[in-house]
Amino acid sequence: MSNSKFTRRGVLKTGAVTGAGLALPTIFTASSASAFTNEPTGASVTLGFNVPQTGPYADEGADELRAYELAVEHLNGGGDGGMMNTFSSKALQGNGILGKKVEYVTGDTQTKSDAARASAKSMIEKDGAIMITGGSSSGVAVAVQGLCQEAGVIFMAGLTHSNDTTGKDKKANGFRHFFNAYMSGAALAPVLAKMYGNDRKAYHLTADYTWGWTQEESIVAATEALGWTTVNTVKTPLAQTDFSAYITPILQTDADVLVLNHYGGNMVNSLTNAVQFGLRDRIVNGKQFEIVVPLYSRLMARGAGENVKGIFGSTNWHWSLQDAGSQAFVKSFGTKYGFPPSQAAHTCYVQTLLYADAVERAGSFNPCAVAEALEGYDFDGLGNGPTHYRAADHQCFKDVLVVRGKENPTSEFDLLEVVEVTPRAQVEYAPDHPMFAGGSLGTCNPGA
Amino acid sequence: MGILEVKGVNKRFGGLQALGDVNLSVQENTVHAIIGPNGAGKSTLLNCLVGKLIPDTGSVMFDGQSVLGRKPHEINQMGISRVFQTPEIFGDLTVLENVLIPCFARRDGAFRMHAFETVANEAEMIEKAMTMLEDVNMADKRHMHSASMSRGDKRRLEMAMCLVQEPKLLLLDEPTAGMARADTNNTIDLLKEIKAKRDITMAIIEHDMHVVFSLADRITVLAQGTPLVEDTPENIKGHPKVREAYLGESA
Amino acid sequence: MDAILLQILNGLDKGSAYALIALGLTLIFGTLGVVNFAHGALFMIGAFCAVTLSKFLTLSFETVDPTKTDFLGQPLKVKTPYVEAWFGPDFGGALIDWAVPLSILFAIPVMITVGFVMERGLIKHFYKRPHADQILVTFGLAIVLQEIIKQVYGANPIPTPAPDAFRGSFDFGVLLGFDPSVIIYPYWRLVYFLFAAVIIGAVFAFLQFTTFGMVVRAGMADRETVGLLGINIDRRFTIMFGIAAAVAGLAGVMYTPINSPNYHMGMDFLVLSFVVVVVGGMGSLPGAVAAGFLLGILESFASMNEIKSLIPGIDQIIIYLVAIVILLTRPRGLMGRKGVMED
Amino acid sequence: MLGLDKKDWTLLLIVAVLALAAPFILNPFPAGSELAQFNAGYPDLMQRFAIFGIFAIGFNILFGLTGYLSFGHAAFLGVGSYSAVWMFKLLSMNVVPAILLSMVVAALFSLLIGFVSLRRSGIYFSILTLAFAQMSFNLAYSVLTPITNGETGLQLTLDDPRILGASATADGSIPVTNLFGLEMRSTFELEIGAWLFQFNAGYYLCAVIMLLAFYAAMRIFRSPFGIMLRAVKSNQQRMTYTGLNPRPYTLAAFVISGMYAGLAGGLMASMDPLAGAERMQWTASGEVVLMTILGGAGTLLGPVLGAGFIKYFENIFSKINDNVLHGWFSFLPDGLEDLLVSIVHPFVGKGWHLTLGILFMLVVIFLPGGLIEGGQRIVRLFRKKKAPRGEDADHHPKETPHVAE
Repeated sequence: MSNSKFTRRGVLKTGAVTGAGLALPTIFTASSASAFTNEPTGASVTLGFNVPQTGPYADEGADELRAYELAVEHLNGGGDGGMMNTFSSKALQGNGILGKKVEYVTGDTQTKSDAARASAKSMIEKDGAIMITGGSSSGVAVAVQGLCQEAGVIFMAGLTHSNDTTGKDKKANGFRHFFNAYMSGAALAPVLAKMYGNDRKAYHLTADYTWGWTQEESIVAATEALGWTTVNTVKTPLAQTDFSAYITPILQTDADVLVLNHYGGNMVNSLTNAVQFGLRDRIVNGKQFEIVVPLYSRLMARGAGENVKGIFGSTNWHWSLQDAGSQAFVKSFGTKYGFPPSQAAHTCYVQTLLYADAVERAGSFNPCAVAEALEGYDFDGLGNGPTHYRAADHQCFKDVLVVRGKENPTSEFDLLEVVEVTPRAQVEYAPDHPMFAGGSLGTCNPGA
Repeated sequence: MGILEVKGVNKRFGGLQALGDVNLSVQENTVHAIIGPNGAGKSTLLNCLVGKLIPDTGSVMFDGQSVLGRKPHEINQMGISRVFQTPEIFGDLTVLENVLIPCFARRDGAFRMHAFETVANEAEMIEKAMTMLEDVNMADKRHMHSASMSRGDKRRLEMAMCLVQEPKLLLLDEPTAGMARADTNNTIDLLKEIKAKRDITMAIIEHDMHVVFSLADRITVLAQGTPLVEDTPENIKGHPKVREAYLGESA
Repeated sequence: MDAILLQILNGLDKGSAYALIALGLTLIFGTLGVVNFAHGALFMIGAFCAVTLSKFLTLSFETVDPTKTDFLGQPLKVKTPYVEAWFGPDFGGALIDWAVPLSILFAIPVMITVGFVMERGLIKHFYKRPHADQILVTFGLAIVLQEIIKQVYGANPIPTPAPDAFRGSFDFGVLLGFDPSVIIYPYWRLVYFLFAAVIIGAVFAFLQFTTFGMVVRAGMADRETVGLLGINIDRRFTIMFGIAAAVAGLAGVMYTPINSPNYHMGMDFLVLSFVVVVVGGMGSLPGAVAAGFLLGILESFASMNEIKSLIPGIDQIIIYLVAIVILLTRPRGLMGRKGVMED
Repeated sequence: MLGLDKKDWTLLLIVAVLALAAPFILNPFPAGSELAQFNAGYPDLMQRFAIFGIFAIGFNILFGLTGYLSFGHAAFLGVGSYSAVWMFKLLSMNVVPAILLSMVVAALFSLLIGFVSLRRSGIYFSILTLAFAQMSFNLAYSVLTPITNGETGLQLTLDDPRILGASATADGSIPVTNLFGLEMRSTFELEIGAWLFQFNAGYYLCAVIMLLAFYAAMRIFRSPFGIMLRAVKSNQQRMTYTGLNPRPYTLAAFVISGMYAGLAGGLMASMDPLAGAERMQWTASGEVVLMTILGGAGTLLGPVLGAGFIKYFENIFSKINDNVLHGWFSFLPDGLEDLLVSIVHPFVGKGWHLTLGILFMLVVIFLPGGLIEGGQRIVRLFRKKKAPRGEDADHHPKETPHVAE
């Protein structure tokens, strides 16, 4: 591999005449001539991939980065083109974006909102990134989204599941392809009712921070609407590693379903502990005790080993989907890296293509033009069936997968099986739904 | 009326009577030695004087005021300075800084936020400290790191730090403990020198008879927590009770 | 009542891990006078000994199964572990199943070696250095160790289950006259507690009843004097470091079935174990063990809904709160000696 | 003049020149060159250098002078940030009241924590401060979410009830932080040939405040108060028997360093109006300890160097990915290129923690006095070369190094 790296600025400045030119005070670093932040003027355009590279989500971040690299390769006409071939829009030519070669810079969010903002800022200020994308938690997504709004660049969220990202913290410059906690609840509840009946008593363990709360709220609302009762909802500290003290009290209740509103390491540990304590062997009220993990991450589920078997949850996407888009993506990702992509990789890849496509359709990198092109956009062929980017809150609406831990996996990647593809109509909600109320998009900010 | 009046002080540690009805009077401008065998209660008595221990009963009056219940730094501010068995100095600081600290302590009291004054501008304090250092022949070592000095120099420095406070009473806690004969003699010379140059009241707690008889004006002999006798060195030397209780047959 | 009983068990279990790590920390601090921020990393390395052994036992060869397909639609390569092929599926399978207990045999020499290398190669040069330097260098070492593990094994947790025989739960309640399945406790957690008790007992017995232990204890009390007696205390201290590393490592090995190990588990435990050591009193072995169990049990109680509803968020802060209260009422922790690490 | 001697003036002047010329100094490589990756002269990182410099200078007043090792100073930075953001939300987007409030709140908070924690010394003190800070972090992350906005961090919204100033600008965005109208994010760009230099208003505010903070620290170091603090570290027993009460001195130092932390927190929020709970975590407290020791505890310049060192690694090394590596080594034959990339790969990008860990160890092992000692050794090496066999400091009795060195 021998590609040299030229930043936008590099191309611009190496050609610049020696001498001093003083620019006007501007917001962030746009040159005086440009209409918006980091307007690409050379032969290339720089995207900023901001993913967790250290900390507990580093593997998920690494998978996101692989997807981004693949997307860049495809955008620049390399590889087999992946989902560009199945994408309903044909604006992308494989010649970069608007004819400019796609370059990228990477940063480490450390899964901390402070560090994530610092690294996003550095990509905008130093490397001239025109768009920031990535992340593996909602706190980071909301923080970086806010930054991009102020800086005047587009933010294409990575993995973020909290209702707030496109709810009370939504921003005009930010877009989310990933599904959210409300959708998880809306998709999961009917399946749960079908499998476990309408007369169930649920006990929630919830990670004690905003994402956990929104998920708990969503699942409680969705299951109660179908006749379930909620016995108790207990918050667990984020730093908790041993959940035994939170699980034993369940034995004293008549709850017959345990809902784990945990993600990542928390989920692995709480699920492992719950199974250890024999919860799944319990019979309560004459019913088999069940455990539910509303948001599944295949990467993390591996850490829980056999304990995931038979456990229901929801996911944004899974590699076993048989539609043409998913197959094309799995094929190019799998061929390049040797294993199937995660849902985080999928959403990041799709977000990159969607951004590039919007730029092509808008004919401009101007964030406001891009935002306009994305708003209300209907597309298909990116793995989730017909999808709609809602203008009112910049949330994608698409089918949601209900999955179950597979009983007889054939390989280390084959952990989940898709039980049901919940149609989009069932997970839609009004933009002013109470769980999403409180914020406003504001207006698009081009920076300059 | 002495400058230090100890009356009826008792101190028990559990079942042990460390001090039993101690009476002591230190007169101004004298050197008063408190001697006694190990375990006689010398250190306990000293600790009661400086505020580290509080007697169970009795009174300790210094310069007309009670020291009981006061913290060590308050007692120092009343005018009692203390020299330790092993020299206690500020090892990380230079010799001059070591002497400046007690100067500031006298001028500014136990605490003052003099964060925006500059040491270099404190001409008066520096002069006072330098005079003191010259007095103990350490002026040329003023910039030395005090931890790296010899033990004799540390002792000298500690004396200087105490003397620069112009204490009304200087307490010396076995200043020659563990020293070789030559060092002991040097210390005696130093103390004599100090005594010759100024009016000073000293109370010395000491084990070594040689030191005591070279310096003291009056001696109190302590045995098993109780004062046996108080007298001049000449009289103490020949006192049969003292010979019996303290000096034993070796004397 | 039954709820409280269960929380006591939870607390003892959590306390076992705290106590084992704190015990090693205190051994190192007490004997060598070194504040070892890399001790959590030793716990983590122990856990990854178990991961390594189970990876080793499941080393596999691939055979193609044409009836199934993999994610790219090609014929599936089925993996069969060598041990199963060599020793037959029964014995081979059992070996794999018992990977975690077997790891103890593997971890002891590994951890002692790691301990020796650490002490001889790095720590011994820091005996005379300030505690701040010791903290910095061992913290740097902890980062390096955990980053190496991360680069080899990735950041995600790796499941290392207990043997099948220990996977169920033990129904205590029936013995005590409760209804069935009200007071149940997982076998492996009971094993962990017993294991911790045995290790703690062994360390104390070793220090109490062997000449070696006596010398070490004397050295903890007064290093210089023991050195003056012509005893080669340095070599004994190296061995103690090895033992402390082994204790931390074994605590890590046995912990793996309770929670899947990941590269940052050492750091997760580090701060808590320091709190435990200090609450116990710097340099006191019984203090470290007592504080470990005490904080474990209090943490479990604080997690109960009844208590959380009284004081919201109490489970988030209980350990620190207890540490503050104990340190303010007992200046040197539960059993600390005067003058240790006070300046 | 201003209470400094000539040597201190020189030092202050050097720091001032370095700080004000940072946009030039930190951008030594032409934009677009392969080495531009190592340029640190962009506003965000320069701000961070200055802000963490302030934080470390303050921490050093406590740790370097009194020897009390606090493991909870990040909590003061955190409350400083929260108070500043609340000020932006409720009062005005001007940074002055925000910074003032953050210092006041941090002072009160540190007074409280310091009063309790300073009842113990040594490691018991360290654990008490750690406990307070971890409690603050855990609560800020969870139950205090109404005040702190938990996981996401406290940020500005379009409907903040700002008393002085509008909730939103005319074009519907959130107003930006400013100093009497000068927007903190406004940047002048200067192109000279292939180089691009950025002069950011926020950075210059940070730099000026850092210089003031540095000057204040210098005054404290040189004051009788500073000597008292060093006396606390050296011998508390002697101090009490010299008539001094160490407790108020240490508490004052604790509160001063807490205010420095609050100032840093307030500045951080002024540059980027978001306050994340992670700022209060023990790792953040540990970071400032590392900065101070790495640079050289007890020295004036050391903590600033240490802060720069760590922030540089965090922000520059973490961004070097394989793509960049291939760019660097692209002049080599493919096989060699791949080999070199695979050798360097573990130490950069996601491996930056590893590099940092190794560097910590190297510095502590070989430079016990921190980076400052490294600098002194180099200077000594040159001096020796210049004056062989000449009068050398080593022949004199050992003198205490001047604290400024």
